[in-house]
Amino acid sequence: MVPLSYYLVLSGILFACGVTGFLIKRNIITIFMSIELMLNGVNLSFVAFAAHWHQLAGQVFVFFVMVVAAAEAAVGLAIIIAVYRTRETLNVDQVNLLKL
Amino acid sequence: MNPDLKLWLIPILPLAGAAVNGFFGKRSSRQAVSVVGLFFSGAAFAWALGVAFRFSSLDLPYQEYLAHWIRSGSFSADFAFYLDQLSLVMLLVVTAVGFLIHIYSVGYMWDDPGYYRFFSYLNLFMFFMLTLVLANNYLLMFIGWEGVGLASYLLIGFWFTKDSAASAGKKAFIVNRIGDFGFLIGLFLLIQHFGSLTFSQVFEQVKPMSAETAGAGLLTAIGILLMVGACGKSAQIPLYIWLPDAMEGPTPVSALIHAATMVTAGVYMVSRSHVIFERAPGALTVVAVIGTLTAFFAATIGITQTDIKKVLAYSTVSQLGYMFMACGVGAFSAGIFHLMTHAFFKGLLFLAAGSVIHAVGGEQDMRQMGGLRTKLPWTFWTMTAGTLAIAGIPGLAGFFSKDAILWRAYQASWAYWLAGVVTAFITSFYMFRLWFLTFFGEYRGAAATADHGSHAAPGAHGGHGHGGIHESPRVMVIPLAILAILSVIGGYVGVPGSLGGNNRFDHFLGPVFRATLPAESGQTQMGEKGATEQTTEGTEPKEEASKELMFTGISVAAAFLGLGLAWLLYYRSPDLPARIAHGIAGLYGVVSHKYYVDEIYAAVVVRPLVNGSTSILWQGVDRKVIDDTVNRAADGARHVSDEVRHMQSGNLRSYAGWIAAGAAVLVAYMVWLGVAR
Amino acid sequence: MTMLLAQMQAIPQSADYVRILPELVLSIFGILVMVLEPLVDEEKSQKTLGMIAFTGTAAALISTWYMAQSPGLAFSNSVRVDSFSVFFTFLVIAIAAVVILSSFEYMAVQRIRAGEYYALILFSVVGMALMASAIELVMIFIGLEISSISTYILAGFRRHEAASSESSLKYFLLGSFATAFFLYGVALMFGATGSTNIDIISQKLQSGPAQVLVYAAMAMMFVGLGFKVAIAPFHIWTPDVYEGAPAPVVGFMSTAPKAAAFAVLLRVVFAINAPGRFWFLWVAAALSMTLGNVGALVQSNVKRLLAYSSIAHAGYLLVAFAMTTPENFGTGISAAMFYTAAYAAMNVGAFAVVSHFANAGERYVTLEDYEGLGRSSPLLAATLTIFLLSLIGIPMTGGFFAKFYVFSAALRANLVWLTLIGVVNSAIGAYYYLRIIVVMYMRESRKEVPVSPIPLGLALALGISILATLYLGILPNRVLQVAQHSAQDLLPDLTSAPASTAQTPHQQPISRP
Amino acid sequence: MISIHLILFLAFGAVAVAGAVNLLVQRHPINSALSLIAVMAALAGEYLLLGAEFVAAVQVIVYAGAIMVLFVFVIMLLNAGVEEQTKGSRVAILFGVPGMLLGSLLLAWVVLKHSGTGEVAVGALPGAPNVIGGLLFHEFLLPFEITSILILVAIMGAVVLASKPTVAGGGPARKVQD
Amino acid sequence: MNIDHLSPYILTLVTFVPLAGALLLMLLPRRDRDIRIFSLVITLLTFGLSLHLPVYLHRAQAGFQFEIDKPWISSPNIHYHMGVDGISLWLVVLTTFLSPLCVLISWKSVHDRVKEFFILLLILETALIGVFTSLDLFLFYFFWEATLIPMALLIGVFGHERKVYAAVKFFMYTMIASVFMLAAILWLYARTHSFDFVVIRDAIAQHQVANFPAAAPWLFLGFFIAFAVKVPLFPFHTWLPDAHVEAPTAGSVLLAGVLLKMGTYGMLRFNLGLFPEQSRGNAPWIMALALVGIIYGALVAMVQPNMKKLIAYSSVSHLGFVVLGIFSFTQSGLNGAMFVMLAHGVSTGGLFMLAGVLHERRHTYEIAEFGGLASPMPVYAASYLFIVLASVGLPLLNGFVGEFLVLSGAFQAKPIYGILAATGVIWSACYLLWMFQRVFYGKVTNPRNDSVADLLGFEKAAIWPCAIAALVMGVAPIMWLAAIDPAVQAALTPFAQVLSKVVSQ
Repeated sequence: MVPLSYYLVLSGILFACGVTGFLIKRNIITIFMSIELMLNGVNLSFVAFAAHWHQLAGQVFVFFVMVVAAAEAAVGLAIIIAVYRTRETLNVDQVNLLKL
Repeated sequence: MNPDLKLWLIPILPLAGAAVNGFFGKRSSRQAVSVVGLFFSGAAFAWALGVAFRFSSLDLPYQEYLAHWIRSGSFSADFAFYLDQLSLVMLLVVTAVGFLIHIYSVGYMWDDPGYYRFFSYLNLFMFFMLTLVLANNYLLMFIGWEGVGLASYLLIGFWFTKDSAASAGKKAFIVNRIGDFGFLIGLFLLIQHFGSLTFSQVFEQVKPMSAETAGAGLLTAIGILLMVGACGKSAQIPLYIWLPDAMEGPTPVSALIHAATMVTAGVYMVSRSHVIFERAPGALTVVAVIGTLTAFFAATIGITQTDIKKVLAYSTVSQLGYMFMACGVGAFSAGIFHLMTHAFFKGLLFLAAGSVIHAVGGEQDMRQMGGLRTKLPWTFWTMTAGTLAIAGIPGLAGFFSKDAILWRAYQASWAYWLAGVVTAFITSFYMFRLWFLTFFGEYRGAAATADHGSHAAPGAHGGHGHGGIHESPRVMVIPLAILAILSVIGGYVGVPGSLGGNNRFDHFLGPVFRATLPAESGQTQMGEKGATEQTTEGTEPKEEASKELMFTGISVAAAFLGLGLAWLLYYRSPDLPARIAHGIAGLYGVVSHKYYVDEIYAAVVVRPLVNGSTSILWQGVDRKVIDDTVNRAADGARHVSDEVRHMQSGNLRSYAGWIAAGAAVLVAYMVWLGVAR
Repeated sequence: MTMLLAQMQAIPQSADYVRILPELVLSIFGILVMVLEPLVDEEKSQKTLGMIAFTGTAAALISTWYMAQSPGLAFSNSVRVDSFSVFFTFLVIAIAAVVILSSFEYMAVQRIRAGEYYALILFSVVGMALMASAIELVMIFIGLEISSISTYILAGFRRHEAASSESSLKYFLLGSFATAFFLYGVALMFGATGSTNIDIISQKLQSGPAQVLVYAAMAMMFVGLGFKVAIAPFHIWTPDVYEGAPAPVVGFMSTAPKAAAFAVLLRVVFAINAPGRFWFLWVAAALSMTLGNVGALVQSNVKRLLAYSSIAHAGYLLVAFAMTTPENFGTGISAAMFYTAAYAAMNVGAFAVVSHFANAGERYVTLEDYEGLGRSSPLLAATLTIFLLSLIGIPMTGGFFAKFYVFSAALRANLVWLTLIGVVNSAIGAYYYLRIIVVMYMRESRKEVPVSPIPLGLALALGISILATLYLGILPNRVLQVAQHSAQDLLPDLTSAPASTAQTPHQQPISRP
Repeated sequence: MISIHLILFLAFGAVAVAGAVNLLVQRHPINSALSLIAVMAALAGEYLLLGAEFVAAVQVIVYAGAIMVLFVFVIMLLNAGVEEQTKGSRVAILFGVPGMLLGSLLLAWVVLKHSGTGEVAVGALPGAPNVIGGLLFHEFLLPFEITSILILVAIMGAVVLASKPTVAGGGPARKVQD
Repeated sequence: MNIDHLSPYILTLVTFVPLAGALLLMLLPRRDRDIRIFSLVITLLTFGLSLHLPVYLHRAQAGFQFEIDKPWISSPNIHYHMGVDGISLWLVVLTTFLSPLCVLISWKSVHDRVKEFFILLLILETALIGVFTSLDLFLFYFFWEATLIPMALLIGVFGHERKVYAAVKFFMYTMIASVFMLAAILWLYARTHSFDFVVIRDAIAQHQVANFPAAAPWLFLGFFIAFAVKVPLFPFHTWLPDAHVEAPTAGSVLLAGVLLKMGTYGMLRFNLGLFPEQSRGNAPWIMALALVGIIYGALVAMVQPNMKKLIAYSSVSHLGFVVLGIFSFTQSGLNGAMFVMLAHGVSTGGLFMLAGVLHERRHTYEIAEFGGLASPMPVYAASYLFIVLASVGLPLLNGFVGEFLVLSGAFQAKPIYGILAATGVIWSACYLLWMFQRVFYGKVTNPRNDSVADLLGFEKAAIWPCAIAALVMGVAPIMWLAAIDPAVQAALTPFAQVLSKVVSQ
């Protein structure tokens, strides 16, 4: 038997790692990966809570999240490609035409 | 029941004349203009005479209501007229002298391009002056009061291309405004305490009041404030400064407005308000002192002036001082008497001076004149009459009126009397000085032909080209003659008892002034005692009469002394004055610069005001303080905005940082809430 | 056994389909556009496809009316049709219609392939419509994602423009970032209540004192939603994204997704009656108003300026959320709904003008370019002036009543200070809107700026927006009554949540077989 | 006493966290991607522990499979090199990271304290595919159908954004706008 | 036509005829001459209609007349409620009287974008009239704001060198200030659920407004600031000179003639009407400000090198009289204040037109540029002098009556205020006559002034009505006062009660 809170903490750690990645990574693709990491964290807590409430809705939710993640991945990578086409860089610090 | 006199016609007629000339004069011929101008002023005079004839049949005071003017709550002021002996006298003087001067002007101004303008202004003046005289409430009087100020503004600045003239007009108006300011405050006090400005209503409420202890109290305040107004209008210290400058105007204007009529409005107003003054000894004292001082100082200045009109101007100021002295000692009838005679002889003097100036081609400096006796016989003789009259040579108008004042002044306080006598001496001195300088000796001016038409009065007669100095046309001479006669015989309506007359003028005005004495005006009111005595001529004790005679003698002596001195200095040894002036250069300088009063005013009032407003208020407060504050606020906003913009560094991770931070704060706050609950 | 029964009941009937009719219509037309796109040739494609898309929105509007006739729950409680959802569905579809109209000629000028563009707009509207009517967090999430993803794409539609793709990227990354937060919030909420259905959640929350988990969940959800409606401190992305995105798209995404997101926020705040929200909303409102207005003061790029102004308006709108006592909820909700409508009307119009004036490659978007517009194209200038006046909040325009309702609601709730802040802000805001008017009318143009004549589609769009703006400004009654009615529909959830579940017996927790 | 269940949980958890951290520290995106795959695999394990078989499967197939492959593919396509440590944003470090730490600590505290003391057994809630499928086609029918729209949008977006300039392709490409 | 039948709608007509004209004007082709004539006709028509009011006003009875009250928006509860009493009536007539003159004076001076100009002018007229006729706070606020835009555009589009700065300054000052009024109005609405002036007033009077006493001071300030900036009262006046100098002639005329009166009217109607106690409480410092305004404005006017600025500052001074009169709470004070408003509208309007005429000829307002103009243009000089005298406050001209009443009112309220204010009589003479001398007297020094044309026909047609009005108002003020007096009496009734309360405490 493992306490529910363990799962939640684990998911929290993953989520936090994702946020950190978003904040500190320079490569756009990596940043995007960190987002995926955050989503994974969320998924874990969904599943955990589902187990806690005996509610399959949670697992279904995870399913949907994955679908969305896939969609986002498709679009997001397309966008990244577009950006790369116009800017020849993947360094987010150099993508700052629009400011002030 | 009173007949309907249609008093309102008297002011309205000149107004009509002014309107006609003002609108159509430009396109119509000089003849037409003169006809219009003369007709309407003459008609006013005629109507006034008519009123005078029916006067005895009226029960006085006669009031006439024309229309509402202002109604506000309980307060109201109407177009309504008021006629009693006082206003009748003023009415006759104004219309008569006014009419004469109209006639004179036809000749004097004939060649002036602004001819029609002049007559329209002159008529306008008549309108306002008559309104002032006939008003039955202070506010209507104030209309006339300001109106005559306007007329004089226009007429002084008649030759507006001359900067000095324009400035003089403006100065006159503004100084008058300062006086009117006091007048207004007085009116407010009246409204506040009596709820009305109508003479009858105000005086009805005042009569029961007893004389205030000198110095304090409502009536005193009102009286002093009214006096401030009078000072402005009648050129008394400290507001006399505008009158000398006013001589920039054409001479007829000086005669009519700045000698005969307008400047006396103050005297009229004070005597009209005598009910108030009689109960305010403090105010009376102020009036008397101001009058005396003005009389003396103006006279002294008169000595040193070389401009013929300036001399007359200062003498006017000084004579007005006499009138106020009279009012100040409660001798209102004497004041009015002198007002009348002064209107005659001073008007005469100005017109004569005008005629002289006219003759010598606009020259006004007496040092450039002389020996005109033979060249201008009419002018010479009429002017002589005027001079004698003002100097107080026995038998002429000025003698009686001045004498009456001096006597009553003595009864009030010997100081007034002394000042009066000295002034009388100075007066006769500078008048004869003028007389000698102008008409005796030999002509000192350049050939008069030289500056024909070039002088200020644009071509007073530049039209008919002929050389030499010549007598004025008949249209100018006739008024001179009439006025000369008046100033000779004008005095006989008021021969005092001491000289075996019975002061008819005083009796005539009696009902106005004497009916209203305060309850116990015993010893506080020296002057009034005198007045009561005068009414009972016969019973007057002999020593009083002899004393009065003695004083008369003294003043006569003073007059002749002045004559003698003038003869000595300006006829027998004309080089003496220069040496004397050199001897007392300092004093002479001060006096001849009119005690530097104008300069002092300029330094103390005008310049600080202008500079202060410019540098402190406008540039300082407006620009620096208010505007800059606003602008700085705007700039501040812009700065903040710039800061806000820099949150938008354009860097994705920074944005994420903001969001994360915000989220952290939010989470922290919410969790804290959740725990705290 | 019970489960089978439940499944039997869960099979949708026709009524269910009626209740998502607009969404269906829109999807069909979207697909239609996609299918037809290769068939029509490039030149005419813009017009034809645009017309189809417009017809789609029109049809959707009609079907919305149908939908409105049969209120109730559908698809096993994932959506509810009530006047609240109808209001927002109608709103977003209308916005889409106007934007489509105004895009015809823009597409042609920018030489952008129109097919996907229109299809994306239609699809995103589907998502928004679902957000408006969904009461199931899953549904909301999906709708949110549909609308967001399609807006990400639209933002990057001028993909050969560095700016456009950058704005798309920023929007996308930050958007997903925020979505993750929202999702985490949902997860926590699910963990706290064991359900993802708003009705049940609110019911649960009313029943007992909310536990800390709920607060945390609320915080996370606020982060996500706050990002979507761009309120401080989550507004940070707005200026960049709006500046880079194509003008008509900005007009679209500054109104429609916001409206939908506000609908969700309204549900979350009022239907769930989120605990402990007051000060967050208060501060966020004040902050957004101030930052937005102050930030706009010195902007020289019109799109960016309007972006800041949209932040400010989100702030005004948020004032209506800061209601504390239930009797004030009604006024707050209706005020907020009215505001969304009014803001949509004027902002879409303003951006329509901007997009027309921007010209090929969006060359003319700075204030200097607008100099002398009053002379070169008085009609365009006058139109823009009307919208700007409405944004300022001059009476007789929708903008005024929008602010008016919000502030009077706030005053009724005794939020005097918040009102003062808002009122002063609206005065400051007047300045930068005025700047545009000033340069249009009072400055002479220094450089040659071509102004093409106004095409029919744009004219129609502008006409609609002006009419809407003025209508809301002169006769706001109808709309407000609708809003109030919807508010009443939204609110009873606080009390009659049991009833709403009673009519859906199969929504019991599924037990292990 | 330490149950096998807990050991497994800790093992998977350790792998996941390690992967996550590795994702952060790795400079080359490809490594990050691989470590992310590791995380996902580990999570799939956790799902299995919780009994969510279907989810675990999908996690491996869709996530670790499809999506991550896509990532790797793009990385290859753009042959993204080692990321250079540019000084882009002080805010992210000054506010972001501390904020993140604060927030996550709070959340951890919250879940530890207030998430109820429930313990979950192995396979607590079996999510067999058929059950999930049943749910998807009944309670969650609408979301399920709508996701198709979502996918459609995504495809379209990918097409629009990533495709090479077509004939109609945009106006003058301006890399940098003023 | 049956007049009584017309009465309920006359206000609507008067208010919206110009607007209708503006709309028609938009459709008219750009033939400048037709446009001018058309707008002249419209404004004259409006003037004619507005004359209906004084003719059929029941002078004796106080309270609002020609009322029309129709529900317009149910929530918020906004009514289309219009009506005038002896106070607002004359301001309406003043507006309609000045508008045709504005059209005339702009006949030649505006040659660019003529159509827009007259459209804006007509819209502005509607807004101005609306401010005075509306009795519903919302309606009032609407018209109040509505005056801003056309005015700002008139200044900013048709103005002179620094027009934009002036326009923005004008707009922002008034906008920011009026926002506080809006807040106050909203508060009142939130408590009373009504915008109707009468309803709110009575509710306040009967103490039916929840926690009103606490809020009253702020509400009072909210209204007061908006009005004070408009007037403009002393510290808020700096926008006025700029606005005037840059504005086109017609703009200045309406700005000085009517727009400023909105502020004083607002104080009279709303501050006094709704918050009698607060008004009395704040009267001292307000009167002090007014006093400062009178003297300060005059002094600054005296040293202005620019004719229009001079007139602008003189307006500050004159409006100071109005405020002083209003807050003296005396019958004559308020009567006077009203009368000064009207008089100032006429004479200052005239002055601005005259200044505009000069600007037409010489394209400058710098006084130093002129001198000796009386010789080349006598008629102009005469007209100018006449108007100057009117605003100097010469008896028998309109300026005097108002100032006299105000001063006596102020004197009754607080003698020292009356006395200090009375010095204004001197100042006005100083700056106006000095300016007149510098412009018209002396010899023509600047050769460019030798050949300036005298007044043209349409200019006479624009300016002489002002002169005539000035004369009539001065000679027969009773015609105006008869209507004003009862209205003012009604406005003052609450103060009697307040006073009694103060006494009783």
